[in-house]
Amino acid sequence: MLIFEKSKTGRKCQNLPECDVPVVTLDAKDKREVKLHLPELSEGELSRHYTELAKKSHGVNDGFYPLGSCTMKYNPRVNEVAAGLEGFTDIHPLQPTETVQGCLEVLKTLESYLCEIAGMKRMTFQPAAGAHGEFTGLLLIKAYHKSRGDEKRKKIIVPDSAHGTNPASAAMAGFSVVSVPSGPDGCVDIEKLKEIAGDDVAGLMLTNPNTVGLFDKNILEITKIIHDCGGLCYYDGANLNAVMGTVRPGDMGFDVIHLNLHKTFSTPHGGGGPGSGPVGCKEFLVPFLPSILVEGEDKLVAVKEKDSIGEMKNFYGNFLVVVRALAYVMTLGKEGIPEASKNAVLNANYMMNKLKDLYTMAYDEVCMHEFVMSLADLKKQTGVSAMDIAKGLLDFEIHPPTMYFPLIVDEALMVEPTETESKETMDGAIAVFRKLYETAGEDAESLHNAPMTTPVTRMDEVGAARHPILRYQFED
Amino acid sequence: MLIFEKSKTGRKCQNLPECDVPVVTLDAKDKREVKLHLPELSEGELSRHYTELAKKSHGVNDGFYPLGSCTMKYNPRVNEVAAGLEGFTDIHPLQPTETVQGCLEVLKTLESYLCEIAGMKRMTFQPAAGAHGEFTGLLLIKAYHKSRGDEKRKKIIVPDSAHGTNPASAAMAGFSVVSVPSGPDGCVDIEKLKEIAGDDVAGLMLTNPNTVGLFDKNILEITKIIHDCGGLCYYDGANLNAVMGTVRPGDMGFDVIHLNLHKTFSTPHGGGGPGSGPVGCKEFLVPFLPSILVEGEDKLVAVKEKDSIGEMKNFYGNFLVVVRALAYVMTLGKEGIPEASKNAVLNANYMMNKLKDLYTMAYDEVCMHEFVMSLADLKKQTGVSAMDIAKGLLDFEIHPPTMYFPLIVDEALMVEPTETESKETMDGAIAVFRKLYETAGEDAESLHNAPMTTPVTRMDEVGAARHPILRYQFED
Amino acid sequence: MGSYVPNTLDERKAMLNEIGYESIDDLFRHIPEQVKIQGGLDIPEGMSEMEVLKKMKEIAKKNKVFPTIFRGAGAYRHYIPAMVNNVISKENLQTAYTPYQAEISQGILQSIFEYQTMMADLTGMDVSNASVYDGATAAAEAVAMCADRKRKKAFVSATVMPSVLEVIKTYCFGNELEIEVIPEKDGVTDIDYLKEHIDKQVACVLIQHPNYYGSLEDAQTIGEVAHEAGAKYVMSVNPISLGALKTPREYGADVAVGDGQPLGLPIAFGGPYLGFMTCVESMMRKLPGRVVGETEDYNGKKGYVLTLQAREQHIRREKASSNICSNQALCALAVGVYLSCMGNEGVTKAAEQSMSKAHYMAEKLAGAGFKVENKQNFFHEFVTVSDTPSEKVLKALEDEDILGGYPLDDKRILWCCTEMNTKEEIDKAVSILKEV
Amino acid sequence: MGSYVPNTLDERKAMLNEIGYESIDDLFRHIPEQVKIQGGLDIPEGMSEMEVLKKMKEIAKKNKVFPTIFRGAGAYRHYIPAMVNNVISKENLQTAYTPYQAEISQGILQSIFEYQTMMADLTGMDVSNASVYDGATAAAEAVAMCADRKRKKAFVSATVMPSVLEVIKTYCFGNELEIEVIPEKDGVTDIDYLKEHIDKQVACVLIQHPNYYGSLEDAQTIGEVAHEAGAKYVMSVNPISLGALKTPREYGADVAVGDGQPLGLPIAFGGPYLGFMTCVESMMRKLPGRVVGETEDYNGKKGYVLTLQAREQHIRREKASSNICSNQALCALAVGVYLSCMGNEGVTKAAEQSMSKAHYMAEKLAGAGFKVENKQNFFHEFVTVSDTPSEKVLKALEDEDILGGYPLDDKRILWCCTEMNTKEEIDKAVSILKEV
Repeated sequence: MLIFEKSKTGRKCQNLPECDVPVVTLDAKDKREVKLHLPELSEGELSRHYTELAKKSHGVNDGFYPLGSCTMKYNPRVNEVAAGLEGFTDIHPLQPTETVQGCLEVLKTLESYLCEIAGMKRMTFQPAAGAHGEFTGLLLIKAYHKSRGDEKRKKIIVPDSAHGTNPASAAMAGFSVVSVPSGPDGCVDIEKLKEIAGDDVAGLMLTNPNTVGLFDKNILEITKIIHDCGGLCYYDGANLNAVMGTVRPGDMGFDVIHLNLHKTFSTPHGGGGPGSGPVGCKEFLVPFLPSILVEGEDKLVAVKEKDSIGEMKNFYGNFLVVVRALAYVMTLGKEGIPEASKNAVLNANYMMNKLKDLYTMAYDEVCMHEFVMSLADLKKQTGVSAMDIAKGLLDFEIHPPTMYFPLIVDEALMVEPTETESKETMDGAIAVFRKLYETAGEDAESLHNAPMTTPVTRMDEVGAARHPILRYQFED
Repeated sequence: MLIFEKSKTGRKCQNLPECDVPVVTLDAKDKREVKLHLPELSEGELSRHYTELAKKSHGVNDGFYPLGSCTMKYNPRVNEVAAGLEGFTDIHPLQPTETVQGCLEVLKTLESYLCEIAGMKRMTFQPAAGAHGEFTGLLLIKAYHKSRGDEKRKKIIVPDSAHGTNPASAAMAGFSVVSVPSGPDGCVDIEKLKEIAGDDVAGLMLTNPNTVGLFDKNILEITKIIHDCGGLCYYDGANLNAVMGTVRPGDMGFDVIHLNLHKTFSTPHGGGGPGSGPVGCKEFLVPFLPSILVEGEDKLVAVKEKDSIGEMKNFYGNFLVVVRALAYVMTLGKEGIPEASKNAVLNANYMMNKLKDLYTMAYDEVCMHEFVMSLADLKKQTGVSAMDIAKGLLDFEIHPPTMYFPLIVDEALMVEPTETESKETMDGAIAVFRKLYETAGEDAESLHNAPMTTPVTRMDEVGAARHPILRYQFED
Repeated sequence: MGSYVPNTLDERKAMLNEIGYESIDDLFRHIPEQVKIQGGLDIPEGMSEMEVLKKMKEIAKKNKVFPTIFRGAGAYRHYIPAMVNNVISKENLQTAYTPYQAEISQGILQSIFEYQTMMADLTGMDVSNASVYDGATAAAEAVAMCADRKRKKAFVSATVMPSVLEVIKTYCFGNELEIEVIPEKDGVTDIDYLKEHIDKQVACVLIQHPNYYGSLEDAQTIGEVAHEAGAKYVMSVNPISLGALKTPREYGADVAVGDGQPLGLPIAFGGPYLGFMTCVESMMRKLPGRVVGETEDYNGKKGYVLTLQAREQHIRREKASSNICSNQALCALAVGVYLSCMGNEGVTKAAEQSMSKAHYMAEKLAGAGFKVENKQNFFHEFVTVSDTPSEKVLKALEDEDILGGYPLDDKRILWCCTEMNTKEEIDKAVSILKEV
Repeated sequence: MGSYVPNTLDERKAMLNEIGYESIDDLFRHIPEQVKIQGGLDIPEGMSEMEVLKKMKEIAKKNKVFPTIFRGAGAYRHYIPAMVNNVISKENLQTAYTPYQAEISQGILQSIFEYQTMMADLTGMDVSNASVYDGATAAAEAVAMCADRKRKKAFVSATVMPSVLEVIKTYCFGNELEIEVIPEKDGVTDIDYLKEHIDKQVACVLIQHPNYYGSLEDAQTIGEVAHEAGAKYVMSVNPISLGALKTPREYGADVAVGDGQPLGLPIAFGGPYLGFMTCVESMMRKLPGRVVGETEDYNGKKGYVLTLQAREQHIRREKASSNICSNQALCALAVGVYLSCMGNEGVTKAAEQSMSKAHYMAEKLAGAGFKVENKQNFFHEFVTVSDTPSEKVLKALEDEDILGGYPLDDKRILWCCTEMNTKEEIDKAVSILKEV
């Protein structure tokens, strides 16, 4: 039941006192006339309403969550305590510098750690999410070329396996997108890349390991091809959890990157956000960075680059998310960071190996932090699709892998266990995957009808898009 | 699965740093030799474990909770925020007085409010629960008689409808218990009381409204009978939610009382505690009070009475529970307190009236904050017992009323809706009650087997008591 | 060193054995040696939870928490009901991903649907998205959604919050739309200038209302000018003000945007906040970002799903209406809880009290020699001019633990009041300023 | 005025109508007028949430939070993992009643069963109850559970925490058992006195170990003396010490009690804490308080219930083994979470570090002229004697935001260290004391 349907006129919580100064009223010209329809409930009813909504949601604590490309690792509690400190939550963004030395220290400290992990010179925390980071990074590339009078560079090269945000961000930044195909090995087709590379190329966007979970061995050659043609290399940090502490994007030849603090650095996803997508770059791009950069040792100050592309957002980014990520990196430290990624890779390989006799792996070789299965054969044989298997998992309290991505794999399921899952949890999930495979052969119908145990069954998404109902309609 | 079954040797959370001073070791004489078997889990697994336990629990937010005599009202969030303030949680109980002025103010302020509500002179917050308060109050009575050399008074009179803690507390305080029967109207049988009253009576324990939900109209006569024979009157505050702001125990003639902050004053029950059972008394009993009393205006000080019965507990009671109750009384204030109790009574009468055509009310008259139904007839007709109806409610996400209490009503169900429930919630519950009554006639068997939808069905309690397994047995 | 990896060294070895590897490093063997880090990361060693928390508390203590705040300028300290934090701390809501799997995400989806309804209602619009990053990016996205092949220019008033204007410009550096700033006149948008310069190339006119200086614009007229030229009308509004002020829809706007921070989010050194975007129905399919819609499941049971995904990047890729993917969902949840706690009466009260207190303070400050510069009526912010240097004024307040208004320059200060500022606080601040 | 009543005035009226009453006051008509309050309660008017929280924050600020604490004496500041608060804040656990309805209370019941197992394991005993109010009432209940018709006297050492001794005496004022205090000799229990005075009337001997002064008692010998006389042996212990020290069972105790506060509960001006009670199997049915047991449901599925209720007040009434009803269940949950977070290694570390730091500090203080009085080995508390008045010593520390030890008298101070006290803090405190 919607909260509006529970509302009764006249019920309320009592949060505010009465006014202690003379009440000022507005002229009719500016006075609201249309009625407000906010919910009216007592506090107890309200509290039950949100308890009910929480029960109908599935978080990381509710079970295995191997959602590929999303790095659904455990969100540590200490991060939440740190982000809840009054000394962070109750600070106005425009307070005098000497009263925000702690906030500046947070930015400065995490910047130095993440730059070391990424192999970058400086970093801005202003971007609020991965896609926002991509857009920021691409504007840096655009500004760079512009600063050199090299304005003919209008193309951004994106592999066909890339996250959908890559081409969308490139378009937003005013570039045209050129897709470079993947070879049969799932990696960038070098020859095709060479063909595309030219003096109209502004840059390349790549994630490595890529979205099929493979580390592109030719990475140094790839970045060299781009550099040689005068372009810059952008690293999509969505998959950094595979290699942090082992390989640095900067050392692979990338000039600008974004990281996803809400994936790699353990901050919660919040049902879709807030995230944080800090953008780091090599020294020659620093002058174009947006937002503040923190300088100084004892007395910290915030400075702005004068050739900056400009602000990407009000203030300095999703600060409380940054606080959480700092607590995480402080906790793991120099050994813990590579330990996390190594175990992420071990877990993915373990699961892949325990499934590959049944399920067809899109690329049957050592994977990094995730792997992609193709259910094309299964579908052909049984009619059971990737979607059906995914929905079948829901009845076992397992969040499904990412479905139908990357686009280059037919009937794809992309599995990312992360390092915070135990062997038992994976063994349990492996058993479920195997059981579903069996069920596909024996009783395909039951999987077409899955899930059965959830608050609702499969939804009519076509109907939703065709006749959009995007809000509750009040009677008056 | 028990947490011990999830434990794997070598897994851990990392909460403590390494030691920064030379490590001291114990002689063999005092060194632990037996192995520890605490759980070893990663933080993520631990977190999921407790999420799982929480899912298998039913709190006030999970649905209607009309548990008679327990006053399961909504537990306001602001109370929790107040009790979580560092300025309360991080204060050592033995800090110098000038550094705990805030804590003393909490005690002093709530004491003054509750004394006004109860009609008492002073109050101690040391008792940790209702039963602890009863024991404290009875020791005050004992000390009083002793101080007057009146040591022959060995009897405490308790109605047959009383909470079980009353006689148990009296026994702990060294008294013998004399039960006074209830009349057909559910109230104290005055004639019988007169017969019992005598110079061997130390006092009477009573709750009013009583456990059948009725206000004993003869209350002034009752307390007079006791006073006339030289005894004192103890008020069990479990049912104060019916009358706070309307009637004061002190004005009914009671000399000493306890309140349940975790019932009447909205602090959470915690799955069984911590509660808080402050004891208030009239002026002549103040010299016997345990623990500290706060005195002073600008500079508060803690004093102890020199004729005190002594400490009932370390320090000053369940302080953080007291903080919550203070926030509650501050919120409601002089109008809100009686408003709460009046609506508790309205809600109970509403439910009773909407059920009494089907269910037999133990006493068919205006009730106070709760009412008692007798399912004796239903059981005779259908075989469906109070227990069966209670268990049937579980399948509708309603917590059952108190079962088989008070003892003077056969097949009793005691319903206390509280004031924080809405009409809709009660209407929903009424419908369920009515439906179950119907089911009893049509399909008694299904109710014997209820509940069906809970994590477990009815438990073998006899087996549990006969062959007690009170802990997990480790293999080594 | 802290670690959240459950598997012990023995278990890792066992897993490797099972899959035929000797060491974890073998799994990385195919990575070219020359890109591997040599000698480990140059960051400090990990710490125990006790040490991390101690350190974080020390860092937080280096910030000054002002118990009294008269500063707004884009970040507003309103009262946040205890319920808000309680709800957004629930792990099932806090740790979930974007609700792609509708069957196990009805709670989150419903909360967004409720948020959309409330924001549409508050702004008087037909539809709302599920949030964007903040008020500035909402404004920039609104400009983009109004543009089409023929109309590639936006008029933005000089009286919008400066960083919002900057963000719009940055976004337009990307999408290559042209921005023209409508100059300020007497503290509000210069309508004459707009009338004179607007033409058929203009995609939209965007103003902020109340504007950066707190003043009410002639919002009705500006909308009429925009519409006459065939342009869309975008209003950036403070959502709290809508408890008292006309809705953007009533003023004639096609799109309403703003920062939702005042609705239950802490000031938190600038984030996370959230941007809201609502619009008239005809522009629904141009609205960027996630949207949740109502539908039914296969059994006919009502439920909610992410919808209109055809606009989005994972389907449309470079043809998407925007690149937004992660948004500020948990902040939208917080807003939903806030608005539900406050209800109609509470939001009206917050608006009225904020405005009333600002007017009270303005009057008192005027009495203390701080001339109020706003020529129009203002909401809960206003600008004073004084000969006393702003720095000196603010220092005097800071010494008494009061964060004064935001210094616009050496003489002008932008003040803000909310329902959190008591009369007593205001009187105290003014009495301090009388001594400066 | 705040209110948590949902029903509006109209709804209340409608409800009254339905059941045939005119006003709520009619429902109170049968209450005699002469007992009704005239003129309303004399307490302040209610307040909004914003005001209440502001007021509570102001009150809390009147307390001084010491960042460094060297005071124990019954309340110990150990590190509390973030998980603990997270779990006990979950509403289904926090707001539930005592788990009478097992079918919907398996989570709480299981958590108590786990707590019982951990406490039994920590103390080396067979069974544990589900908690009593605190360490003092646990000691008093233990004395009562050892008594029978023939044995109505308890020997309690003078070296137990003074307020524990007081509580035992208060309880015995009730149940009329006789208490004899075993005197202290050289800071520990005078065993010779005990040997001389113990007889067949003695129900139990109770000591605290480490005792109030931090010293280790000759716990083994005392147990032997008790058992020789046929008395039970009760040890009150600090649970953290059991990460290093012998268990009560190893020393020969029949019953172990103590305060669980050090295991994850804040010092919180003295409460809520919890008392634990564990014992050997033969005394199981004498153990007061709630107990959870394992059993099966009708389908044979394993589960948990409150059990051995025949001992309890709601069945036995005046024959019950104790009157305890509400206990400290949520605190027991906190202890379970704490012990699970810490694990074997963590609890051992907390014990070792607390002890090591106390010994380090004792040595440093001795070097600064504060003579350590303990003649026996001590755990994490110790007593110093000095000619400098205790008040002066503690004031010097307080001025530097350090809460020093607890002053036993003008010359003697009882100090405490835990893993929270860093070497740096200890060195700083000692250097301040060198200047006093």
